[in-house]
Amino acid sequence: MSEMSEQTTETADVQAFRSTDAPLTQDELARVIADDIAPGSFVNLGIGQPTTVSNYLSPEKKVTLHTENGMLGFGPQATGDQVDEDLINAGKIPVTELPGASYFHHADSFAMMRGGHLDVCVLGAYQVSATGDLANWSTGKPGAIPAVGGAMDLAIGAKDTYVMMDLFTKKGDRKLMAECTFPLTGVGCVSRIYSDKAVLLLDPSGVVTVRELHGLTFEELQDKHPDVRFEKAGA
Amino acid sequence: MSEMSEQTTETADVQAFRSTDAPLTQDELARVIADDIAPGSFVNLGIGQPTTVSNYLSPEKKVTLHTENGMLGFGPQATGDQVDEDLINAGKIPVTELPGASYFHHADSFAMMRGGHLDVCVLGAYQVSATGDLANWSTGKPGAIPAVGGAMDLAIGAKDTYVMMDLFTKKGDRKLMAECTFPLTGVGCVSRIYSDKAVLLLDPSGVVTVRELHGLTFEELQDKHPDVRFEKAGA
Amino acid sequence: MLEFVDTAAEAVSRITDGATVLIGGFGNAGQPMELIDALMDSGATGLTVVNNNAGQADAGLALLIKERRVAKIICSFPRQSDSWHFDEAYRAGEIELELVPQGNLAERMRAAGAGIGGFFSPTGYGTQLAEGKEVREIDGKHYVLESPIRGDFALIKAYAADPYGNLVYRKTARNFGPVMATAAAHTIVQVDEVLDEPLNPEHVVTPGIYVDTVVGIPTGSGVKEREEREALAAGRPKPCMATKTAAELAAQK
Amino acid sequence: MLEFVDTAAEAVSRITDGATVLIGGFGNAGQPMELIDALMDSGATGLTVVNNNAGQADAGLALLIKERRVAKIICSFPRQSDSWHFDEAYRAGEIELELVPQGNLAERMRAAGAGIGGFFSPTGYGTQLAEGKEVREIDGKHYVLESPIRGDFALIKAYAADPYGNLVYRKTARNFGPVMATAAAHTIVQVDEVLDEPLNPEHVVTPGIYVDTVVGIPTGSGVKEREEREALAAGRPKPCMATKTAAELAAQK
Repeated sequence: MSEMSEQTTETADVQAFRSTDAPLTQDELARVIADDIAPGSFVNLGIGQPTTVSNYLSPEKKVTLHTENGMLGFGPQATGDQVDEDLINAGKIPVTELPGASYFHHADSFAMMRGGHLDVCVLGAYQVSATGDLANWSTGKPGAIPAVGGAMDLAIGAKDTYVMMDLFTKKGDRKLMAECTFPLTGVGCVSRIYSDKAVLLLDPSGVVTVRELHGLTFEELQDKHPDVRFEKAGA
Repeated sequence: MSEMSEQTTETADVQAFRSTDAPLTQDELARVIADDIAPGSFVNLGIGQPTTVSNYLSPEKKVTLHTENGMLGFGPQATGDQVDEDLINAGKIPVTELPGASYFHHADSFAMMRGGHLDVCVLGAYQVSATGDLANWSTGKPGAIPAVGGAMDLAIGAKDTYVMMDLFTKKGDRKLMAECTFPLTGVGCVSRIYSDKAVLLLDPSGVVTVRELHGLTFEELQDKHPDVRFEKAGA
Repeated sequence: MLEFVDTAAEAVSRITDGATVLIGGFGNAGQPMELIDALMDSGATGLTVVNNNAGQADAGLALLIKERRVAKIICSFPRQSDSWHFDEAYRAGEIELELVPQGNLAERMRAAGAGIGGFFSPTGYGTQLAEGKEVREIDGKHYVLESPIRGDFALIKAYAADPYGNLVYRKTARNFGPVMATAAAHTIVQVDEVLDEPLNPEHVVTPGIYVDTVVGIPTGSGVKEREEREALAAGRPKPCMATKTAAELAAQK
Repeated sequence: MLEFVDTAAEAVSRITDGATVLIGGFGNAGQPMELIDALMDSGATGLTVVNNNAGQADAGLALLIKERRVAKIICSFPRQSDSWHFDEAYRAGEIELELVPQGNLAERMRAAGAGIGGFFSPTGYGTQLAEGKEVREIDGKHYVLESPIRGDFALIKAYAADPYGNLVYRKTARNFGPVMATAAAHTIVQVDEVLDEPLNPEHVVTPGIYVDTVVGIPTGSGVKEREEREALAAGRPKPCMATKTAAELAAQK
């Protein structure tokens, strides 16, 4: 398997700024993330939209998927006869087992996460700050029943935590913040935002590197986020 | 296996004081300890003299032996064809595997100890204090190379830590102290001393309950340990 | 002391009012549903329950909560689309909630089982869930001090137990079981299979030292594998690779 | 990134001067002797080594110490009847020793692998080995704060690796291997068998995520089991119970 290292794709960090006229569809966005995941990586995909990234991870890439409930190497959703109530993912969806899989208990599974052994974790978000703070577990509404699950563990566990989200809410509110107003999930943990309108590289300095813009100009991005400093990648 | 609870022998704590004229032999002492171990117990026997206790644990008693290097349920020393270099005990002696055995890694093995899951641990000692402090890893000689192994973990891990030793050194020095002069292995961890001349129950109060005396009178015991307060069991 | 009992009712009979009970399972996988039902029937109340969730629909843990038998729940994800009994009890102020990130929940029980007095976890640092807790910077990273969670009892589901109480689990139904077994003073296990022979010592996941009460309750877990094994024993198709041991794989080379 | 290499020399070739190397084994069981020999041949020096012992007789780790290639050793039991090379280096002040109780040694590496910043251990409280360390009373019991031990590399021995880097061990040769694999930035494993097929996912002890470099070096471990398997495959006597899986035991009922 040593030849794998030669297959490593160009990493996103060295890509120069590029832009297109239309926002990415959810499928296009999933493909962009999948393309950025290096062959042989161990990856955790959050519940919901991040799960769709798996559709674009080709078998040749040998990416191994982790699920917090104690498994490495699960495959596509189970159907028909394949359904086994003892074999589910973090979203409690029946899945399948791929060759090379392994099972372990919950403490071992979260040790694997917390210990930084996963290469990439892709999560959804309510808000992300320019320095990488993540808010994705609570909108802080009074009276709401709080529930966190594995979100806080996932946020700080992987070598790289990517957020997959729309850049703005349906109401048009921004989700990239100078500082999150929703309760935090983790501090300084997000390294990249993959959104319909922009691919952004975050840094503890708070300077946001803009790698891609889709249906949005650099000036429009800056106008919408006056309290965030942006720089074009490769500039 | 629920019938086992009926087989539980009378515990030592309720035994009244008794004495004999001659010190116990090492084999007799091993038998006394074995008799005090309840059926179904999980037990760790330290290297050296404590190992001999296993000679008196009958199979019907269903005592399971733990070894720190990652195994429950080992059997007698391996001989001839049985020898397997991958199957050794803490003393690095080849042993055998009994039905019901299990293997686990070092962190799990010491978690089992430290978490208080072993019923009894039997250790040797240089000195024991009246309040149960144990000194068995170093004589504190200047220039000696220190080595501790699993001694400190074992000392504090089991529900009950028993010490098996001679009551006096070959030179006649006492080993039961008001306070240990040798470097400590653990604080307040020993609950009983099984020795050739006395079986003693220790307590954080420092009052030592004398359950058995062999070849030593109560007055002689007190004379040799003027700074320790003794009481006869059941008195 | 290990015991094998015949009914779930007998298995949970020692659980008294006010006990802290660790309950395994993630979703339905590994959830000891029959033991929970028996706990419901037992009448024990004022319980503190530790589980990943707070009950779903009208079954198991949700019913215990509906009947106000749970005074406090320690969990990571109480809010689900069908957690209406918890929701109601919580809004009425009739159940105490300690919300714990899932990994801290598992690690805090692991700490209890391993005799660790507390540990510094990076999870939750800087969030509401760390408020009031000791924090510390170690080698440039921030951590929160977390304490052990011990149970008086654990109720878990495994796939099979051997006569020595050694357990194996099936697939992702393993989840919290092995950790909870170490963290409780008395561990009660329901298994699909009570075996007559010892498990392979290399394959044991939970050694019998952590197991106190076993009850065999066939629930259908592993039926497919069992059919495959029976077919094999009857001389039909060769076993799938996944059931071979390392020694068998090595021998066929 | 997982790689399979052909020689022990290749396996250890990344280890540079000054590296911290975790070395598995307890006694001879699980000791990666061929990897240690290769490390000796590689010339790497100024090493920090973590091992339960400090080398025995005139082989492996003892030779590394004899040649003064080990600047510091972290271990629980350096003094043995045949640890003369360590004894000499230590008395000459030419090797630094950090003596750690065996369970703390294992748990400190476990903490490193699990992302724990520190933990309160009861082991060693009130002894010389806790001097200078933070102590704390928690629920009436005394604990010592212990820190993680990380390795740049781990050298371990397992019984078999599958094509995905998943590992199984043999009997008490498991010892420190699984913990060290989690605690090192790069884990190098020597195995007796490199398998062509995946291991049973239920039996994997070290998942491939923790494994970076694998080299197959038959050392004779497990020969007996292999012979038994081959006899079985040839239609000879029935397998001993210990090699059956839970599913097989269930199926024969």
